[in-house]
Amino acid sequence: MVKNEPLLRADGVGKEFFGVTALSNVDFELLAGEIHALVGENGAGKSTLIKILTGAYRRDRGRVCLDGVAVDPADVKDAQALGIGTVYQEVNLLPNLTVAENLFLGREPKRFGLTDRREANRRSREILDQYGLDIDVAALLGTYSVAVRQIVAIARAVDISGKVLILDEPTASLDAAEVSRLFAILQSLKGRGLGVVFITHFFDQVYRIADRVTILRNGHKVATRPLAGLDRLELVSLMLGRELKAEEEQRAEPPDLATKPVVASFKGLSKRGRIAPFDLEMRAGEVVGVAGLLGAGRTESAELMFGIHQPDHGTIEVDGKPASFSSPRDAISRGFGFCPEDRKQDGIIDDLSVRENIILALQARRGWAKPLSRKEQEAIADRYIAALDIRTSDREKPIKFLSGGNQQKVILARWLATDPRLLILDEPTRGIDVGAHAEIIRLIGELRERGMSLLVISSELEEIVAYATRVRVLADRRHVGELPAGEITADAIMRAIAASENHGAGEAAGQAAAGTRESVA
Amino acid sequence: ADMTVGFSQIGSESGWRAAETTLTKEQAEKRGIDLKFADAQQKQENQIKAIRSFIAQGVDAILLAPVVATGWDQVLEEAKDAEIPVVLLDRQVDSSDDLYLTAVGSDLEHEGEVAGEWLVKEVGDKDCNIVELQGTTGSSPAIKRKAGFEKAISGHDNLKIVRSQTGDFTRTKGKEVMESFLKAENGGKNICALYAHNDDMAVGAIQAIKEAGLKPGSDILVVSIDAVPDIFLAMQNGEANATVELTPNMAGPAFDALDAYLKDGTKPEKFIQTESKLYTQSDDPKSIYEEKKNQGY
Amino acid sequence: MTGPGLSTFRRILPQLVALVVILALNTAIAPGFLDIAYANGRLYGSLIDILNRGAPVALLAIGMTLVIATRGIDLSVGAVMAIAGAVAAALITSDHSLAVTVLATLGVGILCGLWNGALVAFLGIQPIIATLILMVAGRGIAQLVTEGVILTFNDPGLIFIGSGSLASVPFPVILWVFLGIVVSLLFRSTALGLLVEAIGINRRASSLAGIGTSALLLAVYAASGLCAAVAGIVAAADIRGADANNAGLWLELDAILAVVVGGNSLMGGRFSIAGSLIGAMIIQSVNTGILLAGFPPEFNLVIKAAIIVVILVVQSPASHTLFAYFKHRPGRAPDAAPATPPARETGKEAAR
Amino acid sequence: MTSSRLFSLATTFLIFILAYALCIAQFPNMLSTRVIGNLLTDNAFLGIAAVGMTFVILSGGIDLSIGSVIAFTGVFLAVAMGDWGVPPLLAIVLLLAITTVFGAVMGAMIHYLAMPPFIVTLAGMFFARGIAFLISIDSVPIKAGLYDTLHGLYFRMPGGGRLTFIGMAMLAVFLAGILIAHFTSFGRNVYAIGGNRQSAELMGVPIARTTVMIYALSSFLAGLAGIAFSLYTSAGYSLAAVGVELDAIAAVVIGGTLLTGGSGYVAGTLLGILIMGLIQTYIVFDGTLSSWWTKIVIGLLLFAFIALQRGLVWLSARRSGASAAIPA
Ligand SMILES: Nc1ncnc2c1ncn2[C@@H]1O[C@H](COP(=O)(O)OP(=O)(O)OP(=O)(O)O)[C@@H](O)[C@H]1O
Ligand SMILES: Nc1ncnc2c1ncn2[C@@H]1O[C@H](COP(=O)(O)OP(=O)(O)OP(=O)(O)O)[C@@H](O)[C@H]1O
Ligand SMILES: [Mg+2]
Ligand SMILES: [Mg+2]
Repeated sequence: MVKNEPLLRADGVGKEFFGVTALSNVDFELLAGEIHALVGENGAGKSTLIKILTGAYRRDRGRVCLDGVAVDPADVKDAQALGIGTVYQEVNLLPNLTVAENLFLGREPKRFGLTDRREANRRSREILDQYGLDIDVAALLGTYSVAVRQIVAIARAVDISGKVLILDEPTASLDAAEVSRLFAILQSLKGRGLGVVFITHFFDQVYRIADRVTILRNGHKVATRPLAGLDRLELVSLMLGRELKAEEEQRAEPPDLATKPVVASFKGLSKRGRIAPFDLEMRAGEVVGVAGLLGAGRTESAELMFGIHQPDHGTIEVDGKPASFSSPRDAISRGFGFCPEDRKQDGIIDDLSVRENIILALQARRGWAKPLSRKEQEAIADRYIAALDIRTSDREKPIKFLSGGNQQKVILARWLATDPRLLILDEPTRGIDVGAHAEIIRLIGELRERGMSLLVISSELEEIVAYATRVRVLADRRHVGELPAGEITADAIMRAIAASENHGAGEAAGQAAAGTRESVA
Repeated sequence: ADMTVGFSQIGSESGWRAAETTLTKEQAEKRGIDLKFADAQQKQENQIKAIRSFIAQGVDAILLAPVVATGWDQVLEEAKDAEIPVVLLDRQVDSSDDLYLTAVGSDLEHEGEVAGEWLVKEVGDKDCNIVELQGTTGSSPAIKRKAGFEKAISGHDNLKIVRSQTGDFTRTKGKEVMESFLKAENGGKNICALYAHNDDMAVGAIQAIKEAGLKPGSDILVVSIDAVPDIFLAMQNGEANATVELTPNMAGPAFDALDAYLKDGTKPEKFIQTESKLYTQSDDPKSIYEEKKNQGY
Repeated sequence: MTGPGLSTFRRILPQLVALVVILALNTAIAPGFLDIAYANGRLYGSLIDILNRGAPVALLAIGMTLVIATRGIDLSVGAVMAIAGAVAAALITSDHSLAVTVLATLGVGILCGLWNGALVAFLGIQPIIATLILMVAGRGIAQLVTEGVILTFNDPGLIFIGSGSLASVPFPVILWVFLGIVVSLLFRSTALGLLVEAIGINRRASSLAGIGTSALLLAVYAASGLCAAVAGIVAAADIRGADANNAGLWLELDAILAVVVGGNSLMGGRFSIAGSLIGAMIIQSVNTGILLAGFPPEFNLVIKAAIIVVILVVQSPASHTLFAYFKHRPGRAPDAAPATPPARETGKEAAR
Repeated sequence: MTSSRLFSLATTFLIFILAYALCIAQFPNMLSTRVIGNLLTDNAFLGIAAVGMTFVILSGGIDLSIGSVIAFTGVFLAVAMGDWGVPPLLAIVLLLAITTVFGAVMGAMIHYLAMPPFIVTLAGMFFARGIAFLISIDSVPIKAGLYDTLHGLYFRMPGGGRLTFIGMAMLAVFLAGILIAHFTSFGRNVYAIGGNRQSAELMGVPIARTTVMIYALSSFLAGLAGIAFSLYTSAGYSLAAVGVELDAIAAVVIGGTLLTGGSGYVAGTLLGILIMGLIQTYIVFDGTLSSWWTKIVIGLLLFAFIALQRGLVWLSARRSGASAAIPA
C-alpha cells in the first residue's frame, strides 16, 4: 500500500451559512489503512466538514480529492458511488422501513428485475451477526431503540464503503460491548486498506482506535497529529484553546437523606412488556443515577414517572399526596421536568429560535395567558446560553442550525429554566464535548445542593460515579438493585448489572466501562 | 299499484331542483308508488351507479334526470336488457331514443329564445347593450340558454351582448359578477339589459344594481329563466321584468306515461315537452309568488 | 415601528409586492380600476369591491392560518359557512332577535370546529380526513336546516352585516380587518402564537414540554369554525338568503391558497395572519381582474392557475435562494440550501 | 412490525366484510353478482386514480389534480378522435404522454422550487380543467370502434353480473401498483422519502428523480383513469369528475395509508375503494334518504369506518402494550 498518497484529501475547504462561517480554509488528509479521529468542541465544524466531504453540502471554497482525483459529489448518492460510506450524526435511517430495507436501500438485491426481499433479509442477518445483533430484520426499524438503529446505520455505512468510512459520533448511544464490537470491525476494515474518519467526544476511544487525530476549533483546523506521543492534556488544550481545569475530584457529599423531604414516591409502577413493577422514592437534594445496559428499561421507567406512558399498575405520590399523570403536562404542573434521550424527535422544535426553545416549557407551565415578556425571555435565554456555553451566533437563530451538542444543551436549558423540583435527565451528556461535559456534571452537583431532586440516566459509568448520591441498577426491564452513597464505583455498578444479567451478558457487562471523555483529572 | 320506481336525481344544487325533487316525491306518494330516491351530487358516475343499483334491485321503472347528455348508452342498454323502462326528466340524452320510454322536459334552447324574444320586443329599436350571466361553464342549460337567446336577438343589430361571464347559477356569484359588469361598463350607464341564465343569479345581480345606485327593472331591464318564487317578489317590486318558467313538475307527466305503459303497453311520445311560459310584471306576480311559495323551491 | 413590527412588515413584503403587481395589472386591463367614488353613503369602486368580495375568504383565512400553523388543514370551512348561513336565516325568519341569531350561529360554528378538533386531537384522525367528514356531511346539515331551498330574509340588521357600511366602509371589510387584528393580537400578545407554532413544528416534543396540545388543537379548530361562521353570516347577509347548496362551495381551497400565497407554510409552524389576509386580497384581485378583463369564462381557470403559479414560483424558497445568490455572490457555488431545502423535513419525522 | 402493519390491513378487510354482511342482512339483493360486478365497474376509474394517489401519499405528498386530469382526458380523447380525426390508439398514446409530462412538471416544481405539493397540484387542478374548457365546453360523445370493442369485453358472471373490461383493468392496475410499491427500488424510494425526506437524501435516495416520477406516475394513472372514465361514459366532458381527488384521498386513507407518508399498502386502497363503493350502493338500495340526508349519512358512515379502524388499531396496540399518551 502506498502510504504517501492520501486516500482522501481536502484543501482549503470553506463553508458559510447565511454569512456565519462554519468552516474556514480547512485542510484534511486521510490515508488508506488509517483510522483518523476528528475532534473539536460542539459547533467546531466537524459535522459540516464531513457533510462537505460526502456531498450532503456543497462547499463554498476548496478542493476535495479522492485517490488523487478531484471529486465533487453533488449528493450523497454520488459519494456512495465513489465508495464513501457515512453515518451522519443524527441517526438518519428510516423508521418506517424494515431493518433489511434500511440496510439495502438504494442497492436492493434483485431477481428477475424485482427486488428480492428474501435475499435482502438473509444478507441483513449475516451483516448484523457481525455486530452481535440478533433481531428480526423484517421488523420496522422504528420499533427498535436508538442504539439498535445506530448499529444498523453503522452496518449500512460499513457495507457501502469501498474506500472511506466516515462515522460522526457513532458511539453516542452504544454500550461498551457494542463499542468493542464496532472497534473490532473498524480494525479489520483498516487492515483491508480502508480509510476511516471517526468523530467522537470520548477521548478513551480516540486513543484506543485512532492512528491520527485532526483537531478543529471554531471552524479552523488547529492541528493534525499522530496519537502516539500526543498527551491527553495537550489534546484537550488544543481542542479548547485553553487548559481544562482539573476536575476537583470532589465526590458529592452524601446527604443525610433521612432529613430531606420526599418529593415524590412511585410505588409498584409497571407496564406490561415494558417494565416490571418498581418502587422509587425521590428526595430533595439527591441525585439518583440510573445504570443499565441498553434496553434495560431505563427510559421506560422514566417515561412512566413523567406521565408519557400510563402505568398498568402502581401509584404515584407527590409531597405525600396521591397523584396521577395522564400526560407530561400533569407531571410538569407538579414540578417535574424531563429531558428526553432523543433530542431530535422529542426535544427540539426545529424552526423555533434558541430563545423560544429555552423558554418553551416554562411558558407552557405558566399557561398561554401569562406570556413572558420579550425582555424576560431574552434574559432567561441569555443566562442559559452563558451558563451552558451554548455556541450560537445569536439567540434568535433557529435551533435547527445549531450543532448537535449545542442543541442538546438548549434542551437542558429548557428544563433548568422551569426550575423543577424533580428533574429527570435521560442521557444528558450525549454528544457533548469535554468542556461542556465537565460543566454539566458541575451543574448537576449545584442543582442538588440547591435542593433539587434529580434522576439521571446515563450509560457513562464514570459520569454517574461523579454525581450520583445513589445508583439504581436496571437489567432486563427490571430494577435489580441499588447502590447506596458509600458504594458507588464503576466496578460496583458493573458487578451489579452483571450479577443480574441471566445469560451470557456478564461478559458484556464486564466490559461495560463505557468511554470516558478524558481521564485527565 | 305496488310499483317501485327508482329516481336518479342530479343533486340539490338549486331551489328549482329541490322543488322538482319535492314534487316528484309528492306525485309518487299520491299514486302509491314506492319511490327509491338517489341523489348523485352532480356526478354522472353516481347516476350511473345508482341506475345500476336500481337494476340490481329489480325496480319496475326508472326516472332519470341526466346531468349531461352524453354517456348513457351502456347503462340504458342494461336497463333495457332488464326490461325496465326509463323516463328522462327535464334534460335530454344523446342516446338513441329506443333506449328510453320517453323524455319529459322543456326545450332549454327554446327557453333562451323566449327570453330573447321578450327583450327584442321590449326594447323595440332602441340601442341596447346586454350583459349576460351564464350558468356553470359547460353545463347544458348554460350552453343552450345562451344559444337560444343569441338566436332570438340575432338579426336585431341594436341589441348587443357586451359582456358575458359565468355566475355559476348562484346568487353570490351573480351579484359579484354583476358588480364587475357595472364597474366595467361605466358604472352601469352603458348597460340596458341583463339576461341571466337563471333567476337566482338575477336576484343576486338585482342587489348589485341597487347597491350601485341604479334601478333594476327600469335603468337596467332584467330577464331570466326558471320562474322561482323569489323572482316574482322582485317583479312585484318592479325590480325584475320577465322570467321564463321551467316547471318543476316533470314527474306528473312521467308517471302518467309510465302508468299507461305498464298497464297496457301504450307507448307515449318520445318527447313530452312542458310549457316554457313567459311571466312579466303584468302577470300578478304577488299571487304567483304565494302559489309557488309552498312548492318546495 | 418597533423591532417585531418591522420584522412582520419585512415578512409580508413579498406578498405586498405581489398584491401591488396584480393591482397594477388590473389597472392596465380596466381603466378606472383605481377610481373610488362616494355614493349612497358608502365608498364605491373596484378596489372597494375587492376588499368587500374578498371578505369571506379573508375571514376563512384567519382561522385557516391558525389550523395550518398546527400542521393541520380544515376542509370543512365551506360547509360550515353553509351551516352558519342556514342557521342564521332559519333563526331570523322564525323571529328571533338579531343578537340571538348571531350568537347562536357563532356558537354553531364553534361547535363544528370543536367536532373537527376532537377528531384530530383525541381520535388522532388526520386533519384532511377529519375535516373531510364535515365537508361532506356539513352541506347536508345546512340543507337539512333550509330544506334545500334558498331561505330568504328581510331583517335589516342581518342584511347590514352583509351589505351595510360603517363610516362609508362596507361592513364586511370592517369585520375581517377587525377580526384579523383581534386574532393577531390575541395570539401575539399572549403565548398562544408561540405554543401553536411549537405544536405545528413538533407536536411530540411540544407535548413533552408540557404544552396542552389537545386543548390547543381544539381551540384552533374552534377558532376556524368561528371564522367560518362569521364568513357564513356575511355570505348569507350579502344575498339576503341562505343558499345551503352553494354558500362557500370550494371556498376552502381559496382560503388555503390565500394562506399559502400569504407566505405561510403548509408544514405548520411560523404563521402570519397579516400575510394570509393579504393573500386573500391577492386572490380576490385575481378573480376581480378576470371578471373585469372580459375574457370568455372558459379562460378563467387557466388564467387563475397561471397567475397563482407565477406568484408562488416568485415566492418559493428556491427562487429566493437563487435571487440571494445572484445578488450577493456572483460566481460562487450555490449554497447548500437548495440541496437540503431548509431542513423543513426534519420536523416531519419528529411530528410523526 | 410488518405484522402490525398487515394487521391494520386485515382489520380494514374485516370491517369491509362485516359491513357487507350487514348490508346483505338488510337487502338480500345485495348479495348478487350484479352488485359485485357493479362495485368493480363503477369504481374502476376511481380505483385506478387512487393507485397513483397512494404512491403520492406514501411519499408524503398529495395530488389534487387528478379529477381535472380525468376530465381533461375525456375531452381530449373525444375531440381528438372526433373533431381532429386522430386514430383512437394514437390519441390514447398521445394523451398518456401529455398527462405524464404534466405530472412530471408538477413533480419538478415541487422538488426544484421546494413548493408544497398541495398548492402545486391545486394549481394543476385549475389548469387541467381550464385546458379542458378551452378544448370544448360541450359534452362530446366518443364514437370509436375501439370503444365498442372494449365495451364488448366482459365476463358474464352467473346471476347477470358483469366483470367488465374496465373493472379488470382496475384490478390489473392494482396488481401492478402492488408490484411497483413492494418489489422495485422505486417503490422503496417512495416509502423512504415519505418516511423522512432528509434521511432518505442522506442515504443516497435520488430525491429529485423519484419525486418527479411519483407525480408523473400519478398523472399517468389519472390519464388511465380518464380513459376508463371515458369508456364508462363514452364521452368527454369538462365538468366530469369534480372532486374525485377527495374521494381518492379518502379511499387511500380508509385503506390505512398515512397522509404523513411512509406507511401504507396499495392493497389497502382497493379495500378503501370497495368500502366507499359499498357506502354508495347501500344508500341507493335504501333509497329513502333525501338529498341532504344522503350527504349526512355518507359523512357519518365515513366517520364510522375511520373511527372503527382507529379503535381496533388502538385496542390491538393496547394489548401489545404499546399505547402512548403522546401521539406518535
Ligand atoms: N444548516 C446549517 N445552517 C446554519 N448554520 C449551521 C448549519 N449547520 C451547521 N451550522 C453551524 O455551523 C457550525 C458548525 O456546526 P457542526 O454541526 O459542524 O458542529 P460539530 O462540530 O459537528 O458540533 P457537535 O459536536 O455539537 O456535533 C455551528 O456553529 C452551527 O451552528
Ligand atoms: N441489543 C439489543 N438487541 C435487541 N433489542 C434491543 C437491544 N437493545 C435495545 N433493544 C430494544 O430496544 C427497545 C427500547 O429499550 P429502552 O429504550 O426502553 O431501554 P433503555 O434502558 O432506556 O435503554 P437506553 O440505554 O437506550 O436508554 C426495547 O424494545 C429493546 O428490546
Ligand atoms: Mg456534529
Ligand atoms: Mg433509553
